[in-house]
Amino acid sequence: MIRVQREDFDVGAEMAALSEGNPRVGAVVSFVGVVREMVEGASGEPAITALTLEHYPGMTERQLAEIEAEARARWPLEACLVVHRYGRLEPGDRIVLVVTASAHRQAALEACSFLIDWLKTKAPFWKREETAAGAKWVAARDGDDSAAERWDKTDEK
Amino acid sequence: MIRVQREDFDVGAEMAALSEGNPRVGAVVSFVGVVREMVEGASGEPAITALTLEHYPGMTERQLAEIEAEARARWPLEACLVVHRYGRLEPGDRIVLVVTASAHRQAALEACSFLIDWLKTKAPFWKREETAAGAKWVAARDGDDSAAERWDKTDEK
Amino acid sequence: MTLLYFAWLRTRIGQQSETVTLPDGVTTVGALLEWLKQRGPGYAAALEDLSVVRVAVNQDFAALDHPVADGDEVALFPPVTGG
Amino acid sequence: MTLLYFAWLRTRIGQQSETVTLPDGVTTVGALLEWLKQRGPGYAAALEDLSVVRVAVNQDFAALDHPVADGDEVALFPPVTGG
Repeated sequence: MIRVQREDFDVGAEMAALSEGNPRVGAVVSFVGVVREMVEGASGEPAITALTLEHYPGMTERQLAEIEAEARARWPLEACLVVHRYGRLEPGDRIVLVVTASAHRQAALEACSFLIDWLKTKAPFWKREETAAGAKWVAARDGDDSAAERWDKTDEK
Repeated sequence: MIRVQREDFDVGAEMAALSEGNPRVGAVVSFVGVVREMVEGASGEPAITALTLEHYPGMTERQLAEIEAEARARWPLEACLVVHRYGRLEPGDRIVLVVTASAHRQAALEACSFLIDWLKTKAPFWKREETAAGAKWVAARDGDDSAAERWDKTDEK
Repeated sequence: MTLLYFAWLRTRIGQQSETVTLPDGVTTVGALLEWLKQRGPGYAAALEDLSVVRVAVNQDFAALDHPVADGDEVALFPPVTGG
Repeated sequence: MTLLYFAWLRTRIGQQSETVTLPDGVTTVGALLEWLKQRGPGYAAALEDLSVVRVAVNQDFAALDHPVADGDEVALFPPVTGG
């Protein structure tokens, strides 16, 4: 299940909903991305005062659905949820939620890790950071590509 | 932070508490273990009606604290929580919660995975399953040992 | 063809979307980008370094040799930074 | 010495804890287990297969050659199955 929305989400409620009534679920894993106040690895730079997430309505939902289908094909998941916010967010705000539920912990953990890695390189979202010094578009990180690439190895799972 | 308790826990509240007021947190990962109705890989066996978790008061807290310290030594965590329940639980009930918070998703994801793997082989808890056919102590799984051993490799992270 | 621009490509080109009719000979993503570059200084600035430009044709990522035709929805944007 | 038993070791031995005075010569975990086996059929049954018995001395996991002394808290239990 995927959702792209402006509103915040309730992590505990979403996790409970994914396992409720399914006697096969033994492990539920969640990842929550949060807006940090600090610029990536730059101690001298000004603090982030806000973040605006732009997305490509239509393609975003489509790409997230494909990423979810890929995770379900690779791991025996009982349930799977990706919620990604757009619009203006402030430090401390939640940006993204990934939840995976499986009979076994390894499947839930690996699938959650896979989903957030793939989402970071394939889902059309763009961050614009505001600081006291002005606003700028966030540049993509090489680390995100390599994190996603490790799932390309056919023997990964 | 570690807690051993009879009561249930509120996943969303625990996760929020770990990142609240800390501007460095960019990723919060949680693992929730849930009582399954089915016996491990045995489709013909009777469903589990209840589970009783026995523990070793004193040593349990001590081992969990050591496991947490090890995770904090290996990954740059901003916060870390392990809550493990004991007593009688029913299918669908939550057993264990692991939450990790870090500036970076990889650290939070890996540390969460490490904590649940180590906890499964080092924390003194024992499960007794009740089914319509009677009660029996759950045998340890070889898979748990090998899952924990992959973190022994000194080059792991 | 519908063209969509996102993030700094949108601000440099100065609009969010436009509808164009492809000239003869523009049948691939690569040819489309070369043609767009000629349309004005905003386009030229936005498309100066193609290593930081991603293209989607009908909402799927597409390489430079991917075919394009009138009726397609083509989007140009920088590498994604969600999550 | 305080001895603690957990899970099926507790039910086979028939008690949760006991206080014993070590005889001379019992100075390691291994010697302690051999001595306990002689204390009755419940102990012998519980300690028949040591590959499924784990030992903690003063709340830390201990191997067979680990020293033991009066005053220690020694716990016997099966491989753990929490999480």
